[in-house]
Amino acid sequence: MEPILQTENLTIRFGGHTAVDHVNFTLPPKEFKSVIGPNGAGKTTFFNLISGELKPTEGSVYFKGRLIDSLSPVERTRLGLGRSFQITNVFPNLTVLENVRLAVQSREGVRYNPFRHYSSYKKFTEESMEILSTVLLDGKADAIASQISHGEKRKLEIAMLLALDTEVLLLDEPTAGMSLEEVPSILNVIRKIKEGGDKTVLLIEHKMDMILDLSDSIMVLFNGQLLADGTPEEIMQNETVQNAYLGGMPHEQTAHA
Amino acid sequence: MGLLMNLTVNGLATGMLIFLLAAGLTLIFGLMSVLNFAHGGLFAWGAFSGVFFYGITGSFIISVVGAILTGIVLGFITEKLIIKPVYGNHVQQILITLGFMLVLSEMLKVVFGPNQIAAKTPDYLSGSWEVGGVILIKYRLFIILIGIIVFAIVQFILKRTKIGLIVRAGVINKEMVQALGIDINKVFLYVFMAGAALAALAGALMAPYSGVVYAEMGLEFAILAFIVVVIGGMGSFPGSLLAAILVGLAGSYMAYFVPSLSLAVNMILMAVVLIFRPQGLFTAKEA
Amino acid sequence: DEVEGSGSDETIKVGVLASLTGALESYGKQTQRGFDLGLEYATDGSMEVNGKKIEVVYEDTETKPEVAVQKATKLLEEDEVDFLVGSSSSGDTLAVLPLAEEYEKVMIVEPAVADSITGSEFNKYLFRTARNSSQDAVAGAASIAGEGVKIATFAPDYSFGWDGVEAFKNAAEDLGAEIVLEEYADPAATDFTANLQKIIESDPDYLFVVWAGANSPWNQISDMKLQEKGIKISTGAPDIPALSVMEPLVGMEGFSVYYHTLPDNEVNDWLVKEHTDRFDGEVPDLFTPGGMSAAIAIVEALEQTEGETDADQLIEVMEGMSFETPKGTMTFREEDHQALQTLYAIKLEQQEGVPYPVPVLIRELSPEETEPPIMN
Amino acid sequence: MSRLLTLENVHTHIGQYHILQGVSLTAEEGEVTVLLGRNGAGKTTTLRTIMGLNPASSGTIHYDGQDITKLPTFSVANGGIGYVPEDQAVFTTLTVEENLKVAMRKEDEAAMARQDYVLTLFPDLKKFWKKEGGHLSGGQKQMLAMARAFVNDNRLMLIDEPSKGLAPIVIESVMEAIREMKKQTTIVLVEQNFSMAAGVGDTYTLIDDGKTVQNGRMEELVRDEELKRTYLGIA
Amino acid sequence: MISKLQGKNFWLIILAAVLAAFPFFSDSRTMTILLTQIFIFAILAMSYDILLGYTGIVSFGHAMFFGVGAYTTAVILDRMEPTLGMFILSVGAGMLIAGILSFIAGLLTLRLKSHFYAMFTLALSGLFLVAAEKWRTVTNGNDGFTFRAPELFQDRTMFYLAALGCLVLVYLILSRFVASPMGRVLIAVRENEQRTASLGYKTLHYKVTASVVAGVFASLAGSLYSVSLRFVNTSVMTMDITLDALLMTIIGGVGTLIGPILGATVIEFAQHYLSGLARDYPIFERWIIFFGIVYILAVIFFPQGIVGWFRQIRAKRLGKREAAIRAKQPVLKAKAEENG
Ligand SMILES: Nc1ncnc2c1ncn2[C@@H]1O[C@H](COP(=O)(O)OP(=O)(O)OP(=O)(O)O)[C@@H](O)[C@H]1O
Ligand SMILES: Nc1ncnc2c1ncn2[C@@H]1O[C@H](COP(=O)(O)OP(=O)(O)OP(=O)(O)O)[C@@H](O)[C@H]1O
Ligand SMILES: [Mg+2]
Ligand SMILES: [Mg+2]
Repeated sequence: MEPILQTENLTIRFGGHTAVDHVNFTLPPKEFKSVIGPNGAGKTTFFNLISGELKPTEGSVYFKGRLIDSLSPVERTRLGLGRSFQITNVFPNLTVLENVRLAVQSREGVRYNPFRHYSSYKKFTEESMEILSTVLLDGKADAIASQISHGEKRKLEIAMLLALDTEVLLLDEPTAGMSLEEVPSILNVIRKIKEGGDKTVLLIEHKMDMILDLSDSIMVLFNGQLLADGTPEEIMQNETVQNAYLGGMPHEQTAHA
Repeated sequence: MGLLMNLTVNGLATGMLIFLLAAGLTLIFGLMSVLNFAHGGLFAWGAFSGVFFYGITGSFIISVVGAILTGIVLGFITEKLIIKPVYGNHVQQILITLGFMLVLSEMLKVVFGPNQIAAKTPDYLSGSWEVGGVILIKYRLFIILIGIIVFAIVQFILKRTKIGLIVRAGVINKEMVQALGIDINKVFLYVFMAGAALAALAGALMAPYSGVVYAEMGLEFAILAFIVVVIGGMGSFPGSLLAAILVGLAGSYMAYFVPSLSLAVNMILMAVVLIFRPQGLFTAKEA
Repeated sequence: DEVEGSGSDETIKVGVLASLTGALESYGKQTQRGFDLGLEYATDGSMEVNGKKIEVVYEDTETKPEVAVQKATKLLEEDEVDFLVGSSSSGDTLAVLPLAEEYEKVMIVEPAVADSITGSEFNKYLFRTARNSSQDAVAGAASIAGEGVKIATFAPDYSFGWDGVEAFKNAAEDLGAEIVLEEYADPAATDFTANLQKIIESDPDYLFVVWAGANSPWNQISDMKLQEKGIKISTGAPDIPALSVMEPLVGMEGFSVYYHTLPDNEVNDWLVKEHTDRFDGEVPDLFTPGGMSAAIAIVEALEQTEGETDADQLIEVMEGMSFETPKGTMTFREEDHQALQTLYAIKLEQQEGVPYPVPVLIRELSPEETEPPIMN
Repeated sequence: MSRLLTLENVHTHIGQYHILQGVSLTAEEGEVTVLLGRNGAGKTTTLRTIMGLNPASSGTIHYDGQDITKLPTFSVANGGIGYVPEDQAVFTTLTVEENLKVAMRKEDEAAMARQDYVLTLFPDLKKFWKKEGGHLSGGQKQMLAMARAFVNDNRLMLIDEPSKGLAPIVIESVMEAIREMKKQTTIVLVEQNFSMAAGVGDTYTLIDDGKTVQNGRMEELVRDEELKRTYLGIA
Repeated sequence: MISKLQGKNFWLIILAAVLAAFPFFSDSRTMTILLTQIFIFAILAMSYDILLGYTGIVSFGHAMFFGVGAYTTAVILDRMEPTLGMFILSVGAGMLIAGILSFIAGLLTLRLKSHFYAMFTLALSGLFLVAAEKWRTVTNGNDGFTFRAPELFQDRTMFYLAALGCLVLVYLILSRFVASPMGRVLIAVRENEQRTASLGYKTLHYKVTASVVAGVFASLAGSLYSVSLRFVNTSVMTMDITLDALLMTIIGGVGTLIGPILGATVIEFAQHYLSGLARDYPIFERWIIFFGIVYILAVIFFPQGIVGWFRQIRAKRLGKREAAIRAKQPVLKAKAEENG
């Protein structure tokens, strides 16, 4: 099967520092892959290179076999590469609903119409509400995005990605700061995406229990380099990962593995 | 040769004068990100009070000190009444400072009368030397000197103390700076007062340079100062200095070699810089 | 609409447009004072002509054309004025001219100077008591130009400067002078070195400067030692506040539109006396006599029509009308309604007790001598 | 042991919203008090209210025997309170070095020693000493935010979700550091990572809908499955 | 929601009708002219708000487009027959030129961050001012020139109605525009440009579109303006015009279309009455001081503009009534410029 996403010697340097270092990776369609690695390993940067936010110093990104190096983030999104952001990144003075609605509108390709009234697109609003209730935010639909709490913003971030409904989802620590109680329901959302069977997911997380629970495969970045790529079991056995990333891991999380 | 020297020296002096004018704005706009359209008003007040103090004391030094004090007092009032409520909001800053600019320049007429007033150069600074075909105007050399001194002092304060850092941090996140135990309001107040004092100083020095002060001089020069701050790369002191000198020299050379474009030289300079180096001459990367 | 005449049976209204705020404020105020005094003088204090009371309404144009139009319309519509007078800026005046035509009211232009007012933009309702750029230029030329004299000009880079230089050039060349260089500078520039450098290089006998506005080149002219290099400076003497910045030019020969000691006639004596009495010893300034002349012209015209305010009648008597002003006799030229008037060749001198250089009369330039070309 | 910090029935309004509707909590000297509660419960607002960033509209806050309810933020901080906000709030255009410099209240030897300690705790910061704060990775920003509070000699530390975005191994060293710090510093911690909260916490305060609903010792909570299920949704 | 919208429209229709009837009831020409000015500047301010309020772009060069319209109409009417047809042609031509100009300017510089764009437009409009000054054969420089208005507009009432008609039309077009899907994206760009791009919108297209729309309608305002004066000079290209548009927008409330209209009304009236007071009360001789104070007070008491203030009052009332039900009624906040 042709990989949906592939990189070739993907490299970026900031000044003297190589943040992503000749990474070659392939992602088969409909796979759920997690990316782990220490802080500053280059995970977010790797996402930025795939989504086009950053231009690589060297190397290439392929989407469904097609070279997409010259495409802008906008074009990549339209092709089907959607992403969420690690640092919350929403439209601060718009309502939660409008935030999501903008994503729905983009997915539907209603981009330039300057004449019709936006409220005539009723189904956009309905769909947005639905997505909001999936991420348990329907109660906040009318709140201004800058005024919701941190955890709620994280959910909004996910809602916007879901609304885009892209083939590939790049999730950057979607549950960071989310409350214990709510993580499971978000996990559920992600799991449903997985079970839906038509999406490919690339997930960055530091929560090992979650990763082990969801992933088909895990790749490990270390100092910008791809250290390992394999099944969850293989990765958990990897000594470097054990020592330099997980540490002692006395937690119940490892127990699952 | 004498010609080029002449153009260069005078362009340099003009540049220094513009630098002095822009220095206050570099602090206020560059560091604190306040769009202060009343800057020109502070400048004009400096000019008028300089002339006023010179008139009653006959001492140029006292007049400059008096102007600086005026600037400090006005800076205090401006910050407390006008700027404080609108930190962080450019749109409101434009409205309120433009309103205050109207008040300031019109108040000049109330206090000093509506007419232009002649400004005198002290005897020891007036006149010029002619050295091998190059005319060295004393007052301009004096301006160059003062410009260098001001640059050195401000640069020292910004580089060697925490003030510059605190102000920059405060602009990025005021709350966090306060949460670190710094009374940022006070710091902003002082910096603003310093900026106003610099504006007033520039005004007081400008007066003898052009020989006249008038209420509208504020707005005329404020735009020039904004241009310099932008070309220099917002908030960079060396950048402002360089940009000011560039503007001064360009004006001087263009007026001689391409006179038909001399009206437009500042605008062309700014447009070119913005297209090719939008971050300004002196900033390495886009902030 | 025809009833409007009934309102003005007893009173005649005059609307005066002037810049009472902003950069040209002092000009506006001079006009205002001059106009008030002029009415008083011309009516011997009765403020009446033929038994009709004269009422004046002042409006501030703020030196903005749209405000000038607004205010002029208000004067014409609401105050139903019979005359318009104004204004301090050429732009405002030009914007108002079509209204005078539309409402068929006589407008006295004072002190706007643009040639185009009595030139390309002329309409028959306007009369100008102010001198125009060309008259200034002719006067300027008359005071320095002569056979073989080399002259460089220096002016601000906009209409006022170009008009002035163009007119000066024609006048000076007619007198046999040679214009060796025309320099224009950004009026807001802080540094005029480059221009002055070029002027020095062109080595003229005279530098003729056309300048307006506060930011003036006088200091730098003296710093660049033009005079010491044998270049004589000449320009029009401005109003008193601006004279005070011309100290470096003491000794210069040029021309003046008005300075209170220059004219020698009764009207001026009255003006100087009344003005000093009323305004704390202040003497009338550059445009005060203009305002006065405008008032005198109106009263004179009304006397001739016996109080009739019909524009056509007024125009008929005003064309070619002569009247006595602080600057001597003025005459509205029939062709373009420009008042021909006396200007003065002067020299700037330092005088005891006066804090600014004083224009001292060299000779009067008669109205005939300064008559500008007809351009409409 | 004495009470370093006491909040009594604190109410806070932001604009027209009534966010805190009666928060009470205490922090004993030398202990770690953990604030728990679901998203939007008001934990962050509680810390901000203590700092004076969202001033309390009623109720009282006592710190070290002093009423600090109405004090301006900088005075609160100068009383020896360090704050690590949840959004890190690093100064983006300042370098790591400058970020720490701004934060340092006194640049004496002790402060330098603390800085050195912080840099051993977070070696990444040392590595990127001259890098602009805005260019750091998410986790590195988190480290910088903490380091900024750690370089000062604080008696009380308010830390909002330190573990967020950190690699497991770094979480461990942060826990280690907190245990270390406890000797001189009292800590109020907001934490969603229950294993971490349980690992360092001495007492807990549970906030829901802007109100304190439960106070107690951490050990009890760890044991009380019922409570955990109702309020924290952990089975 | 729907009924409220209709309610608002209802009042606007009434207001427009009253204004249309006004000259037939009042014979105050001053008022007619003042209102005409207000209509024209309201159009200008609305066009500016498309940039500032909706797309979050600060421009210091709006006068350029206003000036293009003013000069195009003036020159065409001056050189050709001053007929209505020529007028319409000139308006169209002005809008076309302004459109092309704003397209190029936008394309060149909208890649830049906001304040750079502001300064660039300042430079560009400065160059246009110089050009207008220097191209004397066409513009007659700073003295300017007068020209004849079309027969129909000689009657000020007719011109008043035409300006009102334009205002209503522009309002309708723009309110449709900002409420369209495209308009929504403009707002998104204002709020967070990079995020808008990552949702799949090409932000440059939107910014350029906003710039073109703003430029085109500013040109229309300029055309009307020069006809209202039957005169044009370089003052139409000066910073003053831009600042007027800017101030009207801010005073009324950015990010709304009613705001700029209110702002234009307030500023024009304040200016008119304050300067009028000077004749009767000597303290108002320096009326500009009071005018400046109006700006200062406006920021202090209506930081979100007049419209924002109304909204706040309504939100407060709603808040009190429905506090229990709708705990978190959104309040629209004017955008605080983010830095860094
Ligand atoms: N500036 C504000 N304006 C209006 N409401 C606000 C504002 N800040 C916070 N809130 C509201 O106050 C409530 C509490 O917010 P807070 O940030 O304290 O929650 P939290 O407990 O820290 O949640 P999280 O775990 O998600 O960080 C939330 O419902 C939020 O919407
Ligand atoms: N714009 C930038 N300029 C300079 N350096 C950068 C930039 N962005 C990232 N870096 C550096 O590149 C490295 C990788 O950063 P990245 O954000 O990809 O890490 P990460 O793996 O996502 O870490 P975390 O788990 O902490 O989020 C870091 O050391 C960071 O400091
Ligand atoms: Mg990351
Ligand atoms: Mg929180």
